[in-house]
Amino acid sequence: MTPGIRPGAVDDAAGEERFLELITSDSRVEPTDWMPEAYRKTLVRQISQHAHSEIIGMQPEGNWITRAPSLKRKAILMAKVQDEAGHGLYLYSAAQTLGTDRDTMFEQLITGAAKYSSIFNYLTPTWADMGSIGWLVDGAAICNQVPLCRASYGPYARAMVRICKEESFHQRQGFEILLALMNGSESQRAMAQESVNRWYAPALMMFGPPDADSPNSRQSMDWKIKRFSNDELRQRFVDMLVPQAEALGVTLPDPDLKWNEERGHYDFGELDWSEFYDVLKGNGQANAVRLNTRRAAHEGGAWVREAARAYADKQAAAAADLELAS
Amino acid sequence: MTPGIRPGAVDDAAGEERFLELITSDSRVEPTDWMPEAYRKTLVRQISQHAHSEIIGMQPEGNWITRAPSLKRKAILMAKVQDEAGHGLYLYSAAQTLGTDRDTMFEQLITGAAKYSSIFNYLTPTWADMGSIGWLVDGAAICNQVPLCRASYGPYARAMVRICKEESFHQRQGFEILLALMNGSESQRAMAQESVNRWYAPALMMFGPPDADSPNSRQSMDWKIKRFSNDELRQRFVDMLVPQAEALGVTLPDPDLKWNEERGHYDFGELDWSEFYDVLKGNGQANAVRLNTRRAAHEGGAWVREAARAYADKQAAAAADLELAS
Amino acid sequence: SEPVARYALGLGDDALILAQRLGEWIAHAPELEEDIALGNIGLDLLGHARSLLSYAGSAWGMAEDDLAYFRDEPEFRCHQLFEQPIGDFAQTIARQLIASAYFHGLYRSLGRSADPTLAAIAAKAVKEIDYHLDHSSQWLLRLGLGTEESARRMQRGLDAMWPFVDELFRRQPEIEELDGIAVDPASLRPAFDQLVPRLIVEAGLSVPTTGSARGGGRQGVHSEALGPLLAEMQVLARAHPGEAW
Amino acid sequence: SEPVARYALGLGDDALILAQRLGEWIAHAPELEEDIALGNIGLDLLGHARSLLSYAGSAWGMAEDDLAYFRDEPEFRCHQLFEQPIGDFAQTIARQLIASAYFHGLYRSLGRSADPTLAAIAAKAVKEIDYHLDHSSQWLLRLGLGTEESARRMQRGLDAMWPFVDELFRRQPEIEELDGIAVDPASLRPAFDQLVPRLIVEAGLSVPTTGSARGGGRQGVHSEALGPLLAEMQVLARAHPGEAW
Repeated sequence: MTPGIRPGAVDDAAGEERFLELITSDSRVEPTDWMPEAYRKTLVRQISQHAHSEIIGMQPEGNWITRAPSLKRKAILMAKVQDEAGHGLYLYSAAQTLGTDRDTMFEQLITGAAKYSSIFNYLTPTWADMGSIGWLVDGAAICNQVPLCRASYGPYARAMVRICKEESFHQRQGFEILLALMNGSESQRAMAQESVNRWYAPALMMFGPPDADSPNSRQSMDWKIKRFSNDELRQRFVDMLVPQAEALGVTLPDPDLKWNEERGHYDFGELDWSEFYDVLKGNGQANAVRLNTRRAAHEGGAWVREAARAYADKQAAAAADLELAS
Repeated sequence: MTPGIRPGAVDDAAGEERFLELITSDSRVEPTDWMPEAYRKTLVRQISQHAHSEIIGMQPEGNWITRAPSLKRKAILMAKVQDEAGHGLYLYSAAQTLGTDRDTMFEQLITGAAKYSSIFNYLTPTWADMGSIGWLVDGAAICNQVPLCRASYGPYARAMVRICKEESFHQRQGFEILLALMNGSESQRAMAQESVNRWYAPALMMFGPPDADSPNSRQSMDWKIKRFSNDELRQRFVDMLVPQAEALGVTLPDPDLKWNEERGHYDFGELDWSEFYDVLKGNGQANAVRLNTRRAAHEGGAWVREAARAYADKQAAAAADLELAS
Repeated sequence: SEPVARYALGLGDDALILAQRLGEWIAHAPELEEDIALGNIGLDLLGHARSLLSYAGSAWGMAEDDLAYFRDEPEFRCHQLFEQPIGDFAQTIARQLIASAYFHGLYRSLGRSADPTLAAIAAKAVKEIDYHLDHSSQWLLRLGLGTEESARRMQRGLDAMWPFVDELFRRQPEIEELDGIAVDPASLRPAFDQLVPRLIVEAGLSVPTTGSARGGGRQGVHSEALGPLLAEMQVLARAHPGEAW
Repeated sequence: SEPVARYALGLGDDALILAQRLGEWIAHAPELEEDIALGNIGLDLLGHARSLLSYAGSAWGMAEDDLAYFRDEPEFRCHQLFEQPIGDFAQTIARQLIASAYFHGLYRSLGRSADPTLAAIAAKAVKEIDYHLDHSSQWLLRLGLGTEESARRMQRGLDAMWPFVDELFRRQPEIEELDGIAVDPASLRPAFDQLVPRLIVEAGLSVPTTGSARGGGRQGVHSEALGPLLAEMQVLARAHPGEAW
């Protein structure tokens, strides 16, 4: 192999032409295809942020595993948090196909160099939050992610197919938690409503700032990584939520929320974006705790990973000796 | 100073004579006095075992600090457990005057080479156990320890004076815990009685095996370390308990317990010494947990102690430099 | 029948309390793969617990949650091994090794129980337990033969858990009337003794020689670790007695 | 009066929850001297908590234990700093440093309160807090200047606790009517900023530059650490409501 030339690499001009053709024809770009560096970087950033979000997202729900109020709910919650770890792993694998290894990405997470979804910097003080996270947070995630199943980068799109299937299961479980509470005692109903009040606006902000303030989105849409604008997705989410909230019997905390016959959509009130940016800057309820928790787990487990590596090395050396001897 | 001769050391014959004179005249042996090696060893063993017992004894009570049912009881319990740590330190100091340093003794504790009182291998499943430990365990300890305030070795006797004062305070607190329970609801009374049932016999065994099976006691009595035999102390303890149990309204779990007019003492039933020896051998409820807990605290805190040492060394070096420069 | 229900309750409590402990690891494991693996094992055990507690409760008109959330400490019947704190990863692996080897023998025997419900629960559990045993055996080797520190910790973990082995295999008078239905714990000891010490030695470690904790879990005598565990596990359910979730 | 009671409740909860956390160290400290020292500090704080909660309760006909054991999480008014887990010894020292410097200013000012009860409680607390501050400052130096590992851990501890500093000093609208009685938290910040960063730098460490947690403890918004703490703290009292101990 000629040094410096990766297998499958082609010269830039031909590569770019083929890349554009793949994008235009709604085909999939695969790891061995030529791609612009900016496309690669955008994808690595987006996929690893998504992976980090899954990993950090284990904590607000993990918080209730030991206290889940029924064994059935405990089992569902454990399985869900575990699924999130699994999603983190798929996504890391997808990002690795772009040439950034998992340890590097994880390091960026725990040093705070890489971002994760701000939503996980909110707290889960009540059991109802397990419902709200499923219904609202996973609900918003699905609206975001379903179009990603058609993202132009193949490994990412395929990971999203699997993840979306599980997320929609999670959303239904969240809905069921809230439904059980709304069918319960007065204090259970109050718990559910109070939780929805806290999570509604942050969930709407998960789609990112209004289109006017989101200049990078355009490029992602041209590359067919993103298929809909932030505001389009947010509208779709609100339209989906309203009938579900009615079914639950919870009130969505927005006095301006109402059906607009003309638009064929629900109108909704302004969101407080200053809060969003403040949380993003590190001043949310749990930014430090989330990172410290994962970092402590990682550092506290360093000796375990070292042992596993040392053992694997010894095994490999022994196997090589055996081969040599035979 | 002539090498090999400790300051204050005298030749063995003169030393022994003076030692015997001190013992006979009920005077105090002090650290600089000559003493037989066996006396020194007996004392180090006894004092360090007592220190270890205080230290390990922090755990069964420490178990309830976070769950104490009133703030007043929480404060009393914290203070008590803390006193025990303090007793451990006094006793280590007393033992150190005999030439064995604290780190050595502590090492013997956490490696399991040295013993501590078997009573602390019992569990404290209920809050009432905080009462029983105070009333019965500290009560037995006091019966054992009051005579030790007149032990022939000065530093030990003086440490015991201070400890006995605090122990009798602890015993009263334990009595009060049980009294509050016995004045409480039916379930509180049941909790108290159940706990007394569990602790009564083990507390009686704290005085050690019957005199007939305790051959070492004789030598300790001759040396005026011990002043009364195991059985004498046990009898004294039972005589003290019975009226207190009546005041509390608890039943002592011994059908054979009754006043013997002739002896002027209470008769009481046989104890199950096989259990005692089994716990001593390491098969109690908590032997492993107690040692592991203290060892984990010690090992987990190694970096703290190293830091303190390193800092002290640096400070000393800096002070020396300053002196040199001046 | 009452004795069968009591037997199922003990087994169910073992699985429940160990599952609760494993749940503490999730989001705190040394690597994501172990968040998943320990979570999986915990989920399997929780599944066993739910089957066993539901079956036990059916004799008393109680649901699994009545048993899990509304019994007090002395009414729990788990062995003390399962109550112990998770400790570090090595201690968790030590407990999983012991527990999995115990369950391995237990559920294999119980699969032949004359009680069809117990037999069915056990038969389903057996396959899962095979994976649990494999997981802990692999980690035993990695930690025992990995680095000096991991070997030291693994030995400490084994030493800390070993005193609770004996209780698992003690003859239980209360199940003597359940001949052909329950498994005599003592009958499981030889297989355990053949397997676990060999694995420990293969991992370059020593079979602990510690004493045996007195135990008594099946009679409601619990170690000091259970109280705080139950306080946390039951707090929400007890704040809303009688409610559905 | 009601506003004074609410003010005392917040201060009492701060002291109570921190005392509860320090209680977790006893029998688990790196050396016996620290079992004693952390226990002493915890006892002092528990004393402050009892005085403050008794005083608060007197306005509502409630005893200290009614407040400590029978309020639910959203009714607690402690700042989030005090709820955080103990972590390792360095994290505990980091919290103690921040807490002691905060209490130091607070109780000095409160000693001049027009409310004689608050003034008396504060005056008594001041001397104890001096010792607490000395204890944590000394350890900050030892750990910061001790070994490489201790410096790393001490910095981590400071970084972990720093996001909770800001909340301590935020203006509280609900105490504005208590002019001359309550202490304006914002007025305490300059002294804190003059003292603590200097100590940190003297210990060879960096003043953290982390963001600030949103907080809200005084409004009943708590971090995730408080729930399990309360579950354990309240479990026994709640199992026997209305009983005396």
